[in-house]
Amino acid sequence: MSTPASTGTAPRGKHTLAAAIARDVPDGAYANLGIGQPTLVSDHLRPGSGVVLHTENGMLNFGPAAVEDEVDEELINAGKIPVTELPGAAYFHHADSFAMMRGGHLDVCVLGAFQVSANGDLANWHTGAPDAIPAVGGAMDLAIGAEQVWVMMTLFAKDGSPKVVPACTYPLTGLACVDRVYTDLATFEITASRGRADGALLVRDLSGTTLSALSDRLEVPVVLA
Amino acid sequence: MSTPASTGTAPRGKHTLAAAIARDVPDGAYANLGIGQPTLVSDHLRPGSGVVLHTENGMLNFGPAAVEDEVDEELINAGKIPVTELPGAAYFHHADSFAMMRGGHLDVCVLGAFQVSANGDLANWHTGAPDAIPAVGGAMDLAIGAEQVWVMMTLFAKDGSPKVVPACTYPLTGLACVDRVYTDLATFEITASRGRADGALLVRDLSGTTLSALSDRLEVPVVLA
Amino acid sequence: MSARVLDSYAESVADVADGSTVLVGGFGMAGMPVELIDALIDQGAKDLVIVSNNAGNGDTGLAALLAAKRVRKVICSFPRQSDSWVFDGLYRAGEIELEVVPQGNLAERMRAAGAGIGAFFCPTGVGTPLTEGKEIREIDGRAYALEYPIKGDVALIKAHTADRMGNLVYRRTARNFGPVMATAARTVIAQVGHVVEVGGLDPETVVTPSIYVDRVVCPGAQEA
Amino acid sequence: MSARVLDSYAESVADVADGSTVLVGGFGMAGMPVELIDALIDQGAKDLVIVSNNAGNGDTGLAALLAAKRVRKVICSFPRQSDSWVFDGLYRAGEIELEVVPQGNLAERMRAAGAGIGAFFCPTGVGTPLTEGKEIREIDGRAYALEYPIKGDVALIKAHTADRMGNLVYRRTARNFGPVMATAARTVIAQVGHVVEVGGLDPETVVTPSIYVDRVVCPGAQEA
Repeated sequence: MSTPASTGTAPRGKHTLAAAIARDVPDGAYANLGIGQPTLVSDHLRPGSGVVLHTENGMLNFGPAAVEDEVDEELINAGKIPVTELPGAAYFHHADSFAMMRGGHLDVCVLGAFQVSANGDLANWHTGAPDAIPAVGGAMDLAIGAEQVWVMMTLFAKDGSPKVVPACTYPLTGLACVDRVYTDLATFEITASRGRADGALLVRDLSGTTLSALSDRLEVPVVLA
Repeated sequence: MSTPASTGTAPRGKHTLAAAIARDVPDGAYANLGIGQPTLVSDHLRPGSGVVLHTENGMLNFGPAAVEDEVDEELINAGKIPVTELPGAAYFHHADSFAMMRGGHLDVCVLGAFQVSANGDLANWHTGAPDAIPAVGGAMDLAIGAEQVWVMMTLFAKDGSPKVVPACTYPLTGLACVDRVYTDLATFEITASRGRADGALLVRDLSGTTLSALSDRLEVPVVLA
Repeated sequence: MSARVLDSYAESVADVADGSTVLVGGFGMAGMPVELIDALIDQGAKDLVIVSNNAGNGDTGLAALLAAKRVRKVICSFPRQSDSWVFDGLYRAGEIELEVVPQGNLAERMRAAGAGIGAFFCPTGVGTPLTEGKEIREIDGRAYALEYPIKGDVALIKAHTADRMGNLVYRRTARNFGPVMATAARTVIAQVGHVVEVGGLDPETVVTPSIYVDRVVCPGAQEA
Repeated sequence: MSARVLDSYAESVADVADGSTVLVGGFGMAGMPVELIDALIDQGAKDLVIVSNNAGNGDTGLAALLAAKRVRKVICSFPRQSDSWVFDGLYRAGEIELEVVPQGNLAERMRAAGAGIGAFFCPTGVGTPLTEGKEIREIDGRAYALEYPIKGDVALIKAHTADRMGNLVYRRTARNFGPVMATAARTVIAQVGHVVEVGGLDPETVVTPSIYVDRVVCPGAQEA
């Protein structure tokens, strides 16, 4: 996070964003990449980075998605996608796997989100629609477990409303748990839990926008990192 | 326990007592035999009984004490005695081992005791001497864990005082946890937890004594089983 | 008590009673005891509470059990899936109860049941709708919700290999909930692909010790 | 973060700070990290809290650490043994604190620390002097005492074999507290008899996954 706030010329696409996140994952880190877009981060990890991937259904150090005769229905990730096994892998049962998460042993976890609040509250499991069938999976466990919780999402919803908000309106996944938010337009550091009195979000990696443009569209205070 | 109360002609020595206990362990049971005299029970288990022995330091299905070149300092029981491994054994760590005990998965555990009360309270870890250094080991875990907790002891202390008492005067190991007490003079069933209103102990296997002689020396009500 | 080795799925579930809480292993198809579930459908027990990570896929397995109206309640982490139409329909019709539990709490609550823990303070879900009404306590500056054990009457699990005592090993991510559920139910029934003689598994690598397993089911294994 | 493989016991414990809580594996001599304890004595850290099943035997290992007056407090299940004269003397002289914990609670409290559990209701020791002053609650007709996690700054454990990522396997009953302590300390240091290349351990049989291990110590292993 010592890089200065830079201004890209265009919003980051999901692959560019995934690559940016991958660059920030420390070498040798143990990481969990949530279902959906966060999975893309694995494609951009530097070979030899030594990053070890965890999947909550009981495995450390899985490799790329399985293809053709590598496919084994007993070797899947949390998204139920067949994956491969890397040397140095380990299998364990579900209680041990979630103890690992809840106990704070993962260095990084990357999740998608509907909303993140200025104090790091996360909403990513339920839209709050009255007829929706609730389903949470491991989202709440991931949200509160890892040393660093990073969110990967677009900054604005399809209807134009911001997804970084003063307070989440969707049902929460976890309280004050997000450390960093990677979006198409900027990366945000949540500072509320680190003693910054005004709770402003630190912004870097502006891409296709400016700080003042962001300020206009967000209802949370932002400052350049 | 359907055998009628029988009268032996002499008090049972520790080997006779161990044999009596061994006969009561159901075939195929998972059992933990406490340190000291209860260990003798294993010598009397019927070959082919299928009884599986647990040791709290992380093993199921250990065999007899190791002799000569069988001795392996990494294969010991809870008394730190080198033992052997039987086919079908399994190793596990301490938290898993005590989860197994606390979770009620052992069928039987046999323990020594200083005192047992009429309602099944157990005192077997501390004499209460003011200068004694407290040390509990796994005694409290064993006391509350097994499906059936059996005590093996002499009925009277060296000073002649009874060890089956209305209420324990030694510091407790566990509350209302003992099901059965095997002694040199008789075997007692604790009934307090099974709805017998007067809380009398059911006596069988009188050996070298009579019910009335026992009644005279004990301060707890006893009836023939 | 020692495990029995059976070669009939039907026999292994014959005594499952109406109203039982049944723990069902598996995550996706990995570790799913499909044949045991099919046998339970044939057996006919009803008014069941099913504890499993999901609430059935397509029209087979758990979904078929639900479709047969045998299940009163599902306790799971993720009922809603692209192919969970059986559950979805019953739920929207008000014909089935649902308790959604975060996946780690589901595992830990069963672990607590198996380990004799009365309840535990867990940070997961605090401040969310899933801990509403639960006791919240701050410990060492962090908020926790009190969670209670989930105990099963029966567990249906799938393992890779058993020995004739009931020691189990699993394969890859099919391990998932199996070892936890094996500790948490009164009667544990494991379907396995292979049965070996006692002594045929390395004691260092046993994942579920025989003490937890009541019945091992493997067609063709009984007469061996 | 990935484990480092070292060939020096001294280097592995060089940064243990005064006042640390140190979890020390072993049950009897099985699994006792003797060389790490010796290195800790040489290193000189003082005012330590030691968490281990026993409180030292004879005049070596933990007993030597105690004799060197480096330990403020011992948390253990069974300090009093036939050859625990070092501890006994310090205790009777009022020169060391003692917290006696039932063996299973010792393991479960460390397991809770490693698993992010804030506290748990445990039936062990209820009604005895060892739960005096603890919160007691009746749950489902049974009484439980509230127990809190024991977290270490450092764990010193012994395993049989490590791979170069830090995955560990143990041998027989030397496994005991090692896998639990590995989850419960900020810095986990494992002395091992053998180091193999990554890929040299079967992923199905790893007992302590590499995520828990910070340093693997095996003389001669570093240069390999």
